[in-house]
Amino acid sequence: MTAIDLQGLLLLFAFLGLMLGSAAISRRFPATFRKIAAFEALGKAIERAVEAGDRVHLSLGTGSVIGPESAPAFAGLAALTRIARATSMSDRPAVVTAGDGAMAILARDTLRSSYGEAGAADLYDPTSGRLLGPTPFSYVAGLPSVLSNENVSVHMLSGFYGFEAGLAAEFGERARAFVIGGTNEVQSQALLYATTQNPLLGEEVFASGAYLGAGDLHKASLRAQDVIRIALIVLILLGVVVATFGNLI
Amino acid sequence: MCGTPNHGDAEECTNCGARLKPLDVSGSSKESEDWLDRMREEAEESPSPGSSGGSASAEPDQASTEGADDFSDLRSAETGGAGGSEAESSEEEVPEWLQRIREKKAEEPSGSDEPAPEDALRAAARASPVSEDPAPEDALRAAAVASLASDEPAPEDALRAAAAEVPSEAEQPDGPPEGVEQTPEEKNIPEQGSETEPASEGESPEWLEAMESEDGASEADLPHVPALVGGAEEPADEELGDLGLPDWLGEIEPLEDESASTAQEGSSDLAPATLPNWLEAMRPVDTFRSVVEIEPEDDQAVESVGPLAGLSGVLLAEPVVAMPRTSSVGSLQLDVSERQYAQAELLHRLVEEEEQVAPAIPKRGVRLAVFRWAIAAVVLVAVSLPIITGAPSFALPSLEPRELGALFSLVERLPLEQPVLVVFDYEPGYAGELEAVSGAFLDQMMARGLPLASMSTRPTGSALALIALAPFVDRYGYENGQSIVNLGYLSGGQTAVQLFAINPREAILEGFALPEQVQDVWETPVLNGVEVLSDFGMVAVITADSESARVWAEQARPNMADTPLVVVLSAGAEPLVRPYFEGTDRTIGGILSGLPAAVSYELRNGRPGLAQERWDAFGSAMLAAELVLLAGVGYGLVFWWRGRTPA
Amino acid sequence: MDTADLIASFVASVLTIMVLSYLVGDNPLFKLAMHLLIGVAAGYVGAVAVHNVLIPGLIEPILEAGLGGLADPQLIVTVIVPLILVVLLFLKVAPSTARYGTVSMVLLVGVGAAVIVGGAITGTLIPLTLASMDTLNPSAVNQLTGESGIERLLNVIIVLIGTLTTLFYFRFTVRTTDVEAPFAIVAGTRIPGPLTVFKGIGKGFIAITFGVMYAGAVAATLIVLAERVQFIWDTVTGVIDSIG
Amino acid sequence: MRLFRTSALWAAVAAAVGVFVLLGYFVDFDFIQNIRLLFMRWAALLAAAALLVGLTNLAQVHWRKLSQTEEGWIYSALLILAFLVTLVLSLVFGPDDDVTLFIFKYLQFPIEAGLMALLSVTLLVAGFRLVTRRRDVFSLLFLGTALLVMIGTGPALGGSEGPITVVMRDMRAWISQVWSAGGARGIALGVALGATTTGLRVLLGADRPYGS
Repeated sequence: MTAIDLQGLLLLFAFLGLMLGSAAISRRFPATFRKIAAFEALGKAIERAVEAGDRVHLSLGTGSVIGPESAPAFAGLAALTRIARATSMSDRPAVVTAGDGAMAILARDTLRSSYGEAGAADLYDPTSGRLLGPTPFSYVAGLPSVLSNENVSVHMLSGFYGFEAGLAAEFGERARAFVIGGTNEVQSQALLYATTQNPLLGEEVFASGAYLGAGDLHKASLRAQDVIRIALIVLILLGVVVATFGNLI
Repeated sequence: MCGTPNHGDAEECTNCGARLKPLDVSGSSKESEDWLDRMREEAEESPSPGSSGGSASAEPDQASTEGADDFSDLRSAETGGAGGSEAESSEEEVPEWLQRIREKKAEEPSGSDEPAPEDALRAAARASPVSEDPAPEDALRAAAVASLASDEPAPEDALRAAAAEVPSEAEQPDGPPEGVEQTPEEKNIPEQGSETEPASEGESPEWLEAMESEDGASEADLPHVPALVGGAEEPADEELGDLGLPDWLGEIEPLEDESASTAQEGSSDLAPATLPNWLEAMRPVDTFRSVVEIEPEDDQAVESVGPLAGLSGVLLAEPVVAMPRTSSVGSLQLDVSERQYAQAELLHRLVEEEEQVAPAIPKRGVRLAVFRWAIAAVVLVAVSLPIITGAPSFALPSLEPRELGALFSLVERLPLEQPVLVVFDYEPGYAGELEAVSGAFLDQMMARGLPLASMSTRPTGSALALIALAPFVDRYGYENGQSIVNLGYLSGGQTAVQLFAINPREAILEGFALPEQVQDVWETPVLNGVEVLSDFGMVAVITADSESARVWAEQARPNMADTPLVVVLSAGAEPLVRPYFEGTDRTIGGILSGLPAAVSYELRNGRPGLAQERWDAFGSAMLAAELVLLAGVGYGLVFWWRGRTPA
Repeated sequence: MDTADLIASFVASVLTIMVLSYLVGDNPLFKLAMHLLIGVAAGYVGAVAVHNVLIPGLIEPILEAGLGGLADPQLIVTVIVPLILVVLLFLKVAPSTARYGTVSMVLLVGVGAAVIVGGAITGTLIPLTLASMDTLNPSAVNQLTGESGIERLLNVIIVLIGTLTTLFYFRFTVRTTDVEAPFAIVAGTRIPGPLTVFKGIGKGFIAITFGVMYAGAVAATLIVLAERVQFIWDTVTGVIDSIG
Repeated sequence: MRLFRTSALWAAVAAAVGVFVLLGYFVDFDFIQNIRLLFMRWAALLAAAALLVGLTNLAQVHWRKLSQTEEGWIYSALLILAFLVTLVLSLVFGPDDDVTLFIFKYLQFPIEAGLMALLSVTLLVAGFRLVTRRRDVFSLLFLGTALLVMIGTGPALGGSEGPITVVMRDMRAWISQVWSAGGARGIALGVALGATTTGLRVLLGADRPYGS
């Protein structure tokens, strides 16, 4: 590595600037986001769950908090703040499970503070954020009992999964829950695409916060992503031109 | 409901007694808790106050009317503003009002959902030339309120009624409740911001100012289900305030808002359709533009000559009235406001979706179970036959994948004095595949007598390494602690890979399953020459997920100098790792993936292994799988074409 | 296979069959196997964490340093501080004391978030962007595969289009007058705009990519199934031989 | 108000830690690198400790089921028994002792492998139902690709390697190394975009998974 990786720093600051910038102007120049059917269905499913007194289950996957794979779980926790707020109407709190000890602790902390902010601190139950199993397969092994014993009707997967994603979704489908799932591992996305009714493709899993209304910076993030997305597309095209004519000359 | 203007702090309309303020005129979290508790109580008392779009208007429940009232108005208020832009906000609110209508429709046998809202749009536009898009929304609010106050009116009647009244003073009392219910997010509705700027300058009814002070009140109302998707920005406010953005950015926010605040405050309390039309007509063009990012074609919506110069949307009525009844194509050419347009659009989408999604939700039943059993039986039989009877048998692949030759010669060239590090980065579940795929690779290395060190970033990986290496250790007489060592578990997952890459000796402290006499794994003959990662002759990562391959390629590669990095992958992950293999800098020096490649590898080694052992069972299983998928496609297509819903 | 192994293999086979019994439907045997797995995995992994991480990382250094060495700043930074953080983290066990452990979680989250950002930028965004900038020069040769001429050019173009359209497909923000918005809704007649087509191609590439990975996953799991069946069959024959 | 101040403090600490670790990716100065490595070591230790906390929580949950004889308490009993036995044996003899490895090899391994085998059927059932569940051209494209790749991966039909097999193998290689490589890159880039903003939101203190 060179002393300073300028490309990287540049990209980092571009992200920061765009996110904060869009957040700052979001009130005056609100953005419109494309419709993602899965999220709309999720909203309705959560309404139904709250009406029916069923539980919403959020699965944070099997990734470790300190690894790069924890990103979708962080996105899931951000969405949880909003889901908890929504389910604070219900008499049954959301249940959150993880395959990593630290992630399970974060789930509890998020539940506690979210219910607190929603004025439903009494709904917080320390066991509603839990570690199901410390390895990927022992984690999914714990899902069926959670889904069936705690009459879960919304099963949201937002975390890192390997092949176990397929099982995690299947258990939800068998429990006749509304299943929505997304992850950062592309092959697992393919499994979710096949096994769930409402797959979240690619980076959509990171947009849950914005689509569930978890905050301005979430919407700003999507705008920033789009700007950089277009920038990357242009860069790649330019790069191709340069590479092509660089060779030719 | 009556239209009598009321004093700002009046609790009820002096004339008709309609409540002008919600029960929760508070912004403090304490009171918000009260509010929530009350909501919860109501939610328990009545089956579903307002939680389904229809309940507010379609089934007025006296026990929960209050809650439903708050809910329904709140919903429209929230969703109206939530989106933060016309299309989004309408995408938000339309489902709600459409749902109400649909549910009401469901009660009345005749009529489809579609016409009603369109009528509403048209009626609204016809009735109030200057009042823009919000009309239908207000019509619906009016409908909701009306049907709550008295059970009888069908929403769509209420719609038309309310919509027709828009320009008159008659519905003004609808304003106050709505004004009160407005969320701060309602500020985001640009037309309102623009509409009401004159209102705040000019003679806006007193109750408006009164309501302004109560903006905060509605914050407490936000934690509320229906607004979930794309929903209430209220958490956002929290973020920008005490919970969200870094404080210094939080400070920026108010500045940003101040410029528009005058207009927005007004707007936040004033429901668009409740504006008297003379006030509507006063809206100057530039304000409209400054607040909303409108598309160029909207400029046509602004009258440029004649007495109405500068008024936006003035000419809307005519084209809208002329709009063909059944097709919304017309609306493309016509200058219908974006919100009307988006509502019509969403209506279409929803109707289309209804046709698609509803059947798409599978009815789980006996038939599905039968399919499951049948497929399971087919696959199990297909796998078992070759194992039990030895037939069918399949020819071994004669073609080698392009990259196999490179990998083979890479291993052949490795210096015997440098140890090879093999990382077993997979869970026990994958062992069945990865042991078969990596077998030939390990075989080649150990047949050459290369000193071997194994490790894993997963707690169970070290045990798996023992299992995977055992046959070759016996076959080639490797001695634990002398020619092969197990470094054990590298804690910290993929983050620790960096630690290991930078300083292996500090990152891993304990060996795994070492003989008694070995005190320090790093002092064994295998590793005593290894100080940094580049001292290894090669690093091979056996993994099932591309993420861990990627991490090794990214985090460890920079510390590996010329030491090649080889990845043995589970089938399917290959496309994700290939860019690192094919890229100009070739961070990955070799790839081995899939059973056919492994069989070819064994053929090159000239020693049959697990891959060939599994080949026949794998072959017949794959055939069965292909048949199952083909059958599925055929089955699906048949029902698809016949337009029927399969179980 | 000696008797002990045979018995163990028999137990293992039975456990595998208990898991596969889920194919018939959820049943007590399956539940039993699942809970057994969780218990065993939890016990094993817990022990690994203590043996391979906490003891060598926190306890042994202190024992080696002895009381005198506790003042050593190096030891304080590398062992004492993390030890305190670990102790605080254990307070998370009880809800009443949970809040005191937050500082440890904050540290974990800070590191995690930074690793996410750093990894994504240096590991994916930059390398993959650079990797996509391939030359369209027809005379160029792929050193790896030896492809050249039209074959290579075609492949490069396919990969390029796939990358760009897929990346574009995920665009979130839309203008309400996007070509894709209005035309998509006109009942019956769909007149896709350029963006719609671009996104359509992107989604096509996504479907193809997922198809490939799904096929890979099916292949992988079928190999595991074959291995299990083989294992069970070997056990059965082993048992029969030992009896007979 | 006090709540807010505490949570702002946590956000600041997370940001401070994050900045050093993050800068370490881009700036190769010893000072930053050392602090970064230190934080990462702490994190590795804390992660292991957090696992133990999680396991305690796991045991609590099942102990409650057992003590209150809730539905399925018998399973919880088995879980706790297996947990304690394995834990004690592994702690006493060590995770690399024959006894522990025996448990791993003959209890944990077969169940996990069984789950993986179970997944094969699950995936096929899902594939079978896909077209009936999601009626669009993309599910057809998905399954069509999958079929081509599987035919190209599996052994030759009819037992011998004919020209068709060769074509299918090439087809498989072409699809998975060219067509899907393009899509995979696009998806991976997109995921990286999303992951970056997610991480930055946490570092900026907008998302606070550690609560307040």
